[in-house]
Amino acid sequence: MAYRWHAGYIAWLLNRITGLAITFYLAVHIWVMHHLAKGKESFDGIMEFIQSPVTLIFEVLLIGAVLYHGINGARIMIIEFFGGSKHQKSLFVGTLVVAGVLFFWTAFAALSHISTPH
Amino acid sequence: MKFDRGHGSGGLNWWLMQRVTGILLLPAFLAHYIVTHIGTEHFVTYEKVAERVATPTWKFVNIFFLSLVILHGLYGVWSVLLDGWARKPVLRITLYSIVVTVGLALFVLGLVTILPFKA
Amino acid sequence: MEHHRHDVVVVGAGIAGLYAAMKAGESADVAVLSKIYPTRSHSGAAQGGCAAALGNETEDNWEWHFYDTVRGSDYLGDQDAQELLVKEAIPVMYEMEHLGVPFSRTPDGKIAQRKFGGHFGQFGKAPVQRSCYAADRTGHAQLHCLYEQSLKCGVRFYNEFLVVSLMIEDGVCHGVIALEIRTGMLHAFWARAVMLATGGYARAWKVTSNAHANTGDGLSLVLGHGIPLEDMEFVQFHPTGLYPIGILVSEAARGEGGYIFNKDGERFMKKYAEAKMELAPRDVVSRAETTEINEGRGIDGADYIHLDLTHLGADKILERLPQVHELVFKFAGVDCIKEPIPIRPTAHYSMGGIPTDLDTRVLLDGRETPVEGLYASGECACVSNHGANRLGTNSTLEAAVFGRRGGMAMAEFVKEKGPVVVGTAIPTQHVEDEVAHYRAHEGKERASVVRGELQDAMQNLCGVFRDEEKLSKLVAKIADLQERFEHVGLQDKSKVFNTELNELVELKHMLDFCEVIAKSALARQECRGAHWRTDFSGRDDEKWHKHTLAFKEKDGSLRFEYKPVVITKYPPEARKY
Amino acid sequence: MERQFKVFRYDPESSKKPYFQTYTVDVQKSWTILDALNAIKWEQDGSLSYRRSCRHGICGSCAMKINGKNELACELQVFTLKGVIKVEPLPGFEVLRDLVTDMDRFFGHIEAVKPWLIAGLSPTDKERLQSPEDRKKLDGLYECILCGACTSSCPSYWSNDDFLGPAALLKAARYCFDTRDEGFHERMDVLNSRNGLWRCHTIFNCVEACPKDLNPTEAIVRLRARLAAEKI
Ligand SMILES: Cc1cc2nc3c(=O)[nH]c(=O)nc-3n(C[C@H](O)[C@H](O)[C@H](O)COP(=O)(O)OP(=O)(O)OC[C@H]3O[C@@H](n4cnc5c(N)ncnc54)[C@H](O)[C@@H]3O)c2cc1C
Ligand code: HEM
Ligand code: SF4
Ligand code: F3S
Ligand code: FES
Repeated sequence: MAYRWHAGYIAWLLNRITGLAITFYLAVHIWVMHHLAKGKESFDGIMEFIQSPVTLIFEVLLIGAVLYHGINGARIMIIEFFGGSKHQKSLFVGTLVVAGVLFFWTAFAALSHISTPH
Repeated sequence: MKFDRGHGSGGLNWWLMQRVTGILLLPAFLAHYIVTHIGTEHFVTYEKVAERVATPTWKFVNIFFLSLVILHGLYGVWSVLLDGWARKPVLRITLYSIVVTVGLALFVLGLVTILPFKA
Repeated sequence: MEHHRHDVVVVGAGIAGLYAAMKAGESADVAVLSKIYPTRSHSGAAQGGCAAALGNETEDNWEWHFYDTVRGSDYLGDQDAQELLVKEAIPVMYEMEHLGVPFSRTPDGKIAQRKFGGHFGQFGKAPVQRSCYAADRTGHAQLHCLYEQSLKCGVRFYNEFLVVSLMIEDGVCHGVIALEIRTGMLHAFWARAVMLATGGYARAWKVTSNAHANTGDGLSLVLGHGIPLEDMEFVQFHPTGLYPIGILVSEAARGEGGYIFNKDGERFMKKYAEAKMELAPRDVVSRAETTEINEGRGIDGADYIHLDLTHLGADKILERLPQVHELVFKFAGVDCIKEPIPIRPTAHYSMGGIPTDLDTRVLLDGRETPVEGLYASGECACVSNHGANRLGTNSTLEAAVFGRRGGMAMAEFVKEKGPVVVGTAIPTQHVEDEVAHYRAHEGKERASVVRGELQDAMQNLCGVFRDEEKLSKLVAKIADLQERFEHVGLQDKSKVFNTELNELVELKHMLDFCEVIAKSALARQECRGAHWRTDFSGRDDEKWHKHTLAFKEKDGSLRFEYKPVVITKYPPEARKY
Repeated sequence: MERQFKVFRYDPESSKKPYFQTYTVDVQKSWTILDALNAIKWEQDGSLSYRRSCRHGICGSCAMKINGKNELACELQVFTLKGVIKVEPLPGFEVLRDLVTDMDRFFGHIEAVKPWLIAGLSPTDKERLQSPEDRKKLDGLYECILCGACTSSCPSYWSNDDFLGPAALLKAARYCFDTRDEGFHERMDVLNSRNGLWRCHTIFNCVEACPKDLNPTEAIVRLRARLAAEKI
């Protein structure tokens, strides 16, 4: 079932998708980090795989997701605690702008490393 | 048709928890990202991580962060389930058990990574 | 047929029905049957307010309110009922506040009150602020509050049940039979006391302020049981119906100071009611407007005139008349802060109805013998509070005051009589047959066409001005339509939510009571209140200071009787505003 | 002018699955969607079922989904829409017939929030006093016509129709924020239940949908804040 697209609805859909995605990532991340306990070889081995350019792009998207989810979380709290419901649309635009700027900044920083030799 | 208030009561505390952990996660994530990726060489290696993780302060911070994110993330998943799927008692209890188990497992996995760690 | 048993069954969930249900529900087991969800009832459309001489804004007392009501009714109201109405108005209004109605407030926190047409202080002198209001959503606020209070009292609601028959035998009412719209099933409701609160019937006109549901079902339901209808010729035309469809622009618009202009920009009310101008009673203003329009002074020569609020200013309009502003904008594209509103008279309110006594008991002979266990209140009843013309804000008041009285009377009656036993003695088969017959209706005629012609005929032949020629034509037309009704076919054969069937049943009711209206109007040879015969000049107290009672005979013909008006204090006088 | 209406049809009594039927109607200038539906019912197809009564946006009968948005059919002017106009029953509610949905659950939820003034009787035999400022707190809350457009548009309600929904919560707010009311604690059990306040995720579909321009979301977040303040 769908309803006409508008700010609040899109904001929520994105929040839910990103929230679930990050949670999934979190599970994977904890499992990955668990290799730290197994020693250097194991960890660097898996890091080798993870930090390939392809997974890096994936990780950048994840940063985007966290940024959106986190900043939208702030938007939700402004609505809930600071009477923001009358301005929810402009708040959503604000969320996109802030998340977008931060995203491009971090994405640029991260991707520029792909070309840097190591 | 009579309103079905649903199983159990409350929701207030969990709802608040979701906001509080959310607020805390915001700077925590920023810090985490800056520490691991910015200002140092971007590429993550064993040495880099190990050296930091071994200090007691970082151990504490990491465990705190770990609890927040598991609480927030898994309660998030549970609230999605509550919205539609976890309505019939049997299904609800099953799903709830799964979410809690996954949460605990992740927490333990995190703990065994962080606690015994020596550089 | 499924059978149910309750102490009290209320038919209709407007202000009248719900007040009764709530009051009776304090001690008895009460069910409310309504063909639409309770909060959809047309009481919710009442905007302007509800009269009570609280004196919160300007000095006031019930005796002035009494005098205004008597005079407004053109001396055809029963003064014992009218006195009760205005006296009980005061405690009832406080009770509604206690129940939670969100009235607007005066600066010192009391219920706010505004002016309304026909309400004056000092026995007819200066306009008085008597109408208690919640912005211009008064009826909405009252209706919802009473619905919610009824829920609180544990009243059982049967929503979307269309009552199709009364179970009356030997002068005793045992309950009602209703069609569950959702399933098409018939249900019998057995009760010690039944109250009819089915509201008004101005849907029979083409231009009307009334909802689609206002088809006067209760009236023709009783007619078939030999119970008469009283004063049916008195139908109020409200002067400010939005052009062209007749949606109501609340009288509050004039109460707050709106002016009416013709095409020459003339505030023409000065010719018709020099002293009271726009605040004269509705019958007077409607006639003035119709005269202006008929004499070619409608705006641009068309059949409407202007209601102007622009001088009130945006603040006052938005605070006191927000709904008027919204409605006019949505339905006529007019911003009443800046432009005048196109209006014309619209069929609005039925003064007549089912004759009852002061405890709302329905009178079998229209005079004093009650039908045991049958009550009526609200717009479908005639106690008679409004006589030949109702004052604005007196009708939600009547619904509240008499609904309440009825509720208490029924509770008392139930206590006396004990619980009802489900009887089988009363045949219900004929109702099943009748509904089956409706369902099987075959024929080339369309109900909508018959209804459309009826509404046109009522509009053109039984409007603000009437005469013998028009009314005789109308009588003939209705007879013709009744005949054609028999050939109306149903396209919808489903049992589930068959609204075509509902409309057919409602059309039958409309044809029944319209016949009564037309013949009552033809018989009354005078001008009184809302009944204006151009072929007779003025009020004729000698011959016509009496109530009409129309009985339906076994052979289907109508018989008229007349009964005297109850005068306790004010003998008829000339009525001038 | 001729316009086409693509109308949702369903009759549980026939073996047919729900389908759309297209009608061509000669509409007049100021017609609303309800006028067009009436024209269809009265002139073309008597078997079309829908609810209506007041025909000026006050009774709440005629809420339905028109071109993808919940609207009051009697308030929406035909000329404001372009192309073929699609008319469907309210989403999220069970369809009984054509454009008619089951509203019993909706009204049951309204009843659940104890929508009546909970207060000791006024000490005087006159009205309780309430300042105009306090009365103003009810503006935006008491005007609801219970049309269901909001609850029907709420994604949280779609996935869980035991959720109280925006209309019931707005109704709760109408009483909880009435300065004459003392019943907040009595309503807390329902508001704070699994299917109460917490199922709202501030999606704002309800605000988008409300034909009376009310803001159920604001009512909900204020109730939550009040609840949090009471409990902590
Ligand atoms: C637009 C408008 C504005 C008004 N403004 C004012 C005002 O400002 N002040 C004022 O005092 N008065 C006003 N009035 C008049 C006043 O609103 C009505 O007279 C009054 O509300 C009637 O109340 P009621 O309870 O008798 O009937 P209604 O509210 O009309 O209720 C009738 C009930 O009967 C039910 N019903 C009918 N037939 C059947 C059946 N066969 N089976 C089952 N149920 C049935 C309906 O479902 C409904 O619930 C206004 C009227 C209109 C039309
Ligand atoms: C960065 C700071 C974060 C903030 C401010 C934040 C804030 C929020 C808030 C307020 C909600 C509730 C939304 C609602 O009830 O509608 C929420 C939901 C959720 N969050 Fe976060 N969050 C953050 C980070 C995270 C992280 C890191 C994860 C993953 C582990 C996560 C996973 C989720 C999930 C799965 C939901 C449920 C989604 C839903 O109900 O639609 N969040 N978040
Ligand atoms: S809040 Fe608006 S949409 Fe919801 S029921 Fe009330 S009037 Fe309808
Ligand atoms: S759409 Fe639903 S989720 Fe909340 S904001 Fe409105 S109730
Ligand atoms: S018919 Fe009453 S709201 Fe549309």
